[in-house]
Amino acid sequence: MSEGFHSLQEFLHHTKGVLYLLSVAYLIGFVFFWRYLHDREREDD
Amino acid sequence: MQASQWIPTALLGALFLCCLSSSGCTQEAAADQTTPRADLIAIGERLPLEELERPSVLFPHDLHTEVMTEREGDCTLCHPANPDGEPSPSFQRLEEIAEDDLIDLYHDECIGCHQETADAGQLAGPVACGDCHQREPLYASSRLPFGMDKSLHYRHVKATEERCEACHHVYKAETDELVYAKGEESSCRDCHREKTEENRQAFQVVAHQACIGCHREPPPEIAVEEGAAGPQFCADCHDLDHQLAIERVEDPPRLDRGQEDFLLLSASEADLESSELRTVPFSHVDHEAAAESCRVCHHETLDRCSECHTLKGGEESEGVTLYQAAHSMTSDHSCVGCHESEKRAATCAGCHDQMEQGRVPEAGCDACHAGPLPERLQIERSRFRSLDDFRPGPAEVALSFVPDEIPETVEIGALSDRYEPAVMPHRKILEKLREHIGESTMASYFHDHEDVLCQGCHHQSPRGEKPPLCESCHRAESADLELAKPALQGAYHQQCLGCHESMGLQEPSDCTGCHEEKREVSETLASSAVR
Amino acid sequence: MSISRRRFLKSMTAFGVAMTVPKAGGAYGSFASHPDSCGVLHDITLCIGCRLCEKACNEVNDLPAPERPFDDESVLEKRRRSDDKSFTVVNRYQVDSRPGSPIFRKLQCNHCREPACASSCFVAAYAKTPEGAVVYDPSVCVGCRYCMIACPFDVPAYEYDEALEPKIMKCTLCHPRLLEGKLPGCVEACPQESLLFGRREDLIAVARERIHRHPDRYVDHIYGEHEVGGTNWLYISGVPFEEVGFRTDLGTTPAPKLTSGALSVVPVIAGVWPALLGGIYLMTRTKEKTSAREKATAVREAIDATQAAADEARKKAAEKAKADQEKAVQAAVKKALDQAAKESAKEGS
Amino acid sequence: MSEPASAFERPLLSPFNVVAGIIVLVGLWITYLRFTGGLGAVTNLDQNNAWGFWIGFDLLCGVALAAGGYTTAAAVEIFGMKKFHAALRPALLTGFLGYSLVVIALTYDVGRPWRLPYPFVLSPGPTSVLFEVGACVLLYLIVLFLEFSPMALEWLGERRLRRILVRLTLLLTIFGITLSTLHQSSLGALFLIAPSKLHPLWYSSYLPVFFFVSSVAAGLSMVIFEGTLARRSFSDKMDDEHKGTADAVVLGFGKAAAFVLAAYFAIKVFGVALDDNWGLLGTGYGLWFLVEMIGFVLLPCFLYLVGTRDRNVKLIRWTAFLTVLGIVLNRLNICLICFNWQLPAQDRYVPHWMEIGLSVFVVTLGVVAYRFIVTRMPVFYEHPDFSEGH
Repeated sequence: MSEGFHSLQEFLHHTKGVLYLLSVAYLIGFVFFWRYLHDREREDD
Repeated sequence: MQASQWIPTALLGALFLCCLSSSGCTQEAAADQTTPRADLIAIGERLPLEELERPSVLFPHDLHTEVMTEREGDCTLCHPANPDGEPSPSFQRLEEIAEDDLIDLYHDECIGCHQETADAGQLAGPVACGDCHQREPLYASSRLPFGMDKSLHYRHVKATEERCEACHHVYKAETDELVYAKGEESSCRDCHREKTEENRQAFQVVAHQACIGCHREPPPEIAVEEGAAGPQFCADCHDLDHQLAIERVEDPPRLDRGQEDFLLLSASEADLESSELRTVPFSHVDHEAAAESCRVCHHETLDRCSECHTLKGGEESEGVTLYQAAHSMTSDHSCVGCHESEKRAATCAGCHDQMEQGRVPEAGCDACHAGPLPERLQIERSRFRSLDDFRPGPAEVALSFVPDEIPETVEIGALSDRYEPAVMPHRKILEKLREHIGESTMASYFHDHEDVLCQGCHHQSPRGEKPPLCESCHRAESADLELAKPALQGAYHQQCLGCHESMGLQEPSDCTGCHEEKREVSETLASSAVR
Repeated sequence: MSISRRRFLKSMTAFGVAMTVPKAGGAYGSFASHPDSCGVLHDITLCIGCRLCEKACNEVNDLPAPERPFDDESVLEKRRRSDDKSFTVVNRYQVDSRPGSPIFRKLQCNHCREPACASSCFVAAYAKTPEGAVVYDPSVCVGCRYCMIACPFDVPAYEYDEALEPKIMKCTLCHPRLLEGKLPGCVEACPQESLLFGRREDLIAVARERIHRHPDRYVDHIYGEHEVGGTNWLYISGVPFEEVGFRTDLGTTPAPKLTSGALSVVPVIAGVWPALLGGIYLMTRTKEKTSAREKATAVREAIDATQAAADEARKKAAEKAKADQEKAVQAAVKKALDQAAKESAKEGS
Repeated sequence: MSEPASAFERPLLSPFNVVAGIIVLVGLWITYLRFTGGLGAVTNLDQNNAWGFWIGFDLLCGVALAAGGYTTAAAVEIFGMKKFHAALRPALLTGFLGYSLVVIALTYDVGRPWRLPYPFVLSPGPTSVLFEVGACVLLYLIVLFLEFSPMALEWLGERRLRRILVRLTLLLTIFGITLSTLHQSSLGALFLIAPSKLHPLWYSSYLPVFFFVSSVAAGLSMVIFEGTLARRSFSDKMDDEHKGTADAVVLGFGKAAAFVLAAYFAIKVFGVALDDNWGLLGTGYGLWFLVEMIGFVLLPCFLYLVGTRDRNVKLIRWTAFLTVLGIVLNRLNICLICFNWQLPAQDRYVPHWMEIGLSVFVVTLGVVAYRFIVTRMPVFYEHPDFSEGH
């Protein structure tokens, strides 16, 4: 692991993978965020 | 399936065709069909016009000269005579005139004459703008530069019965006249440069005036038959085929201008004190024999190199130092540059192509700088009577073997698996090399030691020693990248085939040209190969 | 670029996600490749077109026998490319500058330092090994053939005749043989040593040396040193490369860089779009709600106003009615009284 | 529940059924050949031309033309244009069917279709644009399925599940638009890796943007186009709301499409300027580029404008068809016609008839499924039991 990357391709393989995971995590988080917001909105109604 | 698949794909096919055909059209249009001519003069090209409305005119000069001759006219129809009665080098004018007037002059005179000719019912040149100013010209220039080589010079010497003054002259300022000075003959370009300077006209102008003028009307003292003087048409000198057809005199007598036969090349007198390197014994006479003209080495003047090329360069040599003038790899005038290109001849290339280009020879600087040290120059100069007086390089190394031991043939079979061993005619190769060297004074001078010859193939092996086997350096298994050393098989093939190709030999045309195929060739090359 | 990346990596470390940090100084796109990465130098001036490399390749890779034998020179009449049955081919070129002397050139996978096939593969079937080979793993390949689209050298070939288990076929630089310490098959077979195997850096040095020693023999360019980010197969030639079938318009941009920019927008869109769309939705809804409320108020006010007007009118009408009534009553009373008075007067008379 | 009855009343041997039946039979035969003889048996693909009609038309055009789902959903759910509400369900249905067909076509094109989940479960290759496309198409297909489900559930009378899904509508719409933005643009980005193969007039670093913007135009035009077709065949299925707002939908979407096409034309011109490709416009391919740009972008843009100004519904409907053709042309140009343009003519790709045959088969499957659904489920009308929805 500590060897580092030997090519741009390896570097991108790593970072893009992490980014996809973060994106999916964010989208799932967004659902809860939205529901949280929406519930309060509903109480307003 | 083959036929039916076209029907449903008609739509896409049509789209493709649309693309391809339209892109194809543009390519076809690019192909040009022009006739090469050596006599084309681009009228308007040299005009300093800001915006040329139309392309310059490619004027076929010989065509017009022919027509003039047919009509029994002479040059003055186009080139008016000056007060001396000589035709002007310019078209229809004696002096340079303003740009706008020049344009009018050309248009009036050209179109006027073409029109007149046409009115007289004869075949005439064009009068419409685009027919002269062609966007896609009918002709392409194949003009080659032309100069006088020693063969042609000798023919002129002979024809004029050694009347050098017929062509050569110097300018005498006191009396403002051109006089002939014996022993001071130089190249025309010495005074007549590329462009007209002060009272000296450009080389191009005087060369045509003097040459053609003399060819047309040789002076009475020169006895030439009518029309037997030199050519007058452009193509006669500037077309490749005509140039090749010019009669040549092999080994003409030397041009005598009082030059020395053998020289010790050194820095100029002024630089001599700061020069420490040995002088270069130089056979001027042998170089004269090898060179086509003086200008192969000399530029315009016929001075010594060190006159202009000082150790530090200097203004007159445009900063080119004496060292560069002698050693430049890219110049045709320099010693090394010329010798390098000589090595590319098929007879030399077999060995020399394998060697690094422009490498410092094994003998080092001494290979050429074999003369006395500068301080002894004055004393030794008179001693130099033949090339043998100063030999290049280190002394000959005694052979550690009897020359008779040099094998007649060598069998190369260290790697033989698929093929029988190759039998190399070793002595025949050596004899051939020796023969080639003997044919050339230069090669003989630089290869005067027997031991040098072997090194053409047995590179890196010590001189004089019986060479070691190839496989003692070239390993069979793999190449040595660090020393840029091929493996054994590669070394053999690169050396043998490389030399054969460089020397332009057609054989061998395939593998069996060198080694017979083995009877029971193993089926798998891979399994039987190295490792 | 490099600053943003450093900052980005820093933030990644803060998240505890990044476990590998590239060596310092590695600017975006210039990573130090494996120190012992190997390759092959193809000296085109030495190739004699014997096709022994093709034969050796065919044998070591167990490829099907060719239609015409390897010593059949008529094969060279056609311009060929590598395909699913041959990993390498030698082509013959007639060059204008050297009439009569054909030039031969071997084609195979160039083993890019930044392989386009690897960058384009969505199952990461391709890998650049430390030895320098670009290898392909058929066990994950889906068969989408995007690698064939991506490869600038048209190397990957597909088994179009395989119904259910088609693979990509391409030169492996004999990676299995390299691991055994053997040379690639073609290199081993080359009698001219036109193919030279070694560490890529050494090969570049050798190529430079050859060009330097023989400036007249070689074009001053090592093809593959920088093309598409550098390849592990390198070429030196005596004639301009485009005359012997090389693409010289490929540039030096490594393939992964061509798409990394567009791909880096993906997380941004995934991050911003939901928030943006959600925001727009909320704004539209607020607007709707407000307008609905305003509408309701207006309606109520209108109703109120109408009500008020109606009440007023009713009131007035009522008052009027009342007045009228009173008047009528009075009139009736009066009338009644008058009548009563009349009648009483009549009765009284 | 009285409407579906009419479907059953139709005769089995109607012209539509006969033609569809033949196509399906041919399609099944090609399927058999493909999965027994490999791609080589049914396509003209070769080592130089790895992608053919199935990618160029089925995938690229299929995805672009199924963009109606997310554009309409964005208009109705996000931008609150309730007057287009009646167009939403048909658009979502065609979107869902479109993406399903894309996936079906892909199973023919890729070598080992059962491995299609590999990128997401076994061996992800996140540096690939195709990974991004695959992930988004997969997720979007799920989203579309969920968005479509209420129609099926209303038909089946499943109240509880429908209620949950309807409550998710907004979230699904947001995800749908996000995913569509991503993969519509990424389909263009697929070609970024091949600058040496795609003609410079079509290759641009703007490719992802071109694909996204043109997909919006495609989506809007497809809604109009499909609406036109549906009105002919299924007007008996349409309720008053649908019929009443049909012209408003055409006019509104036509206006939007005019805007989008104008923007698309502008950025395409910017793209030419970006790479200084003006000189190439004079070549054969340049002429072809101009045909695409003027005939299929600028002309429809202008016609949409005229149609909207004059409230000429018929003109807009025709223009929608022209725009759809233009998008198809653009996708085929990029994937097939102007790809590998430097190859000599004899090495260029021309599709095999079976490739086109299979595409026709796949489209036919879509049409049959569409008929099946709209004749049974509440697509063009509000289900009487669930009308409180909005």
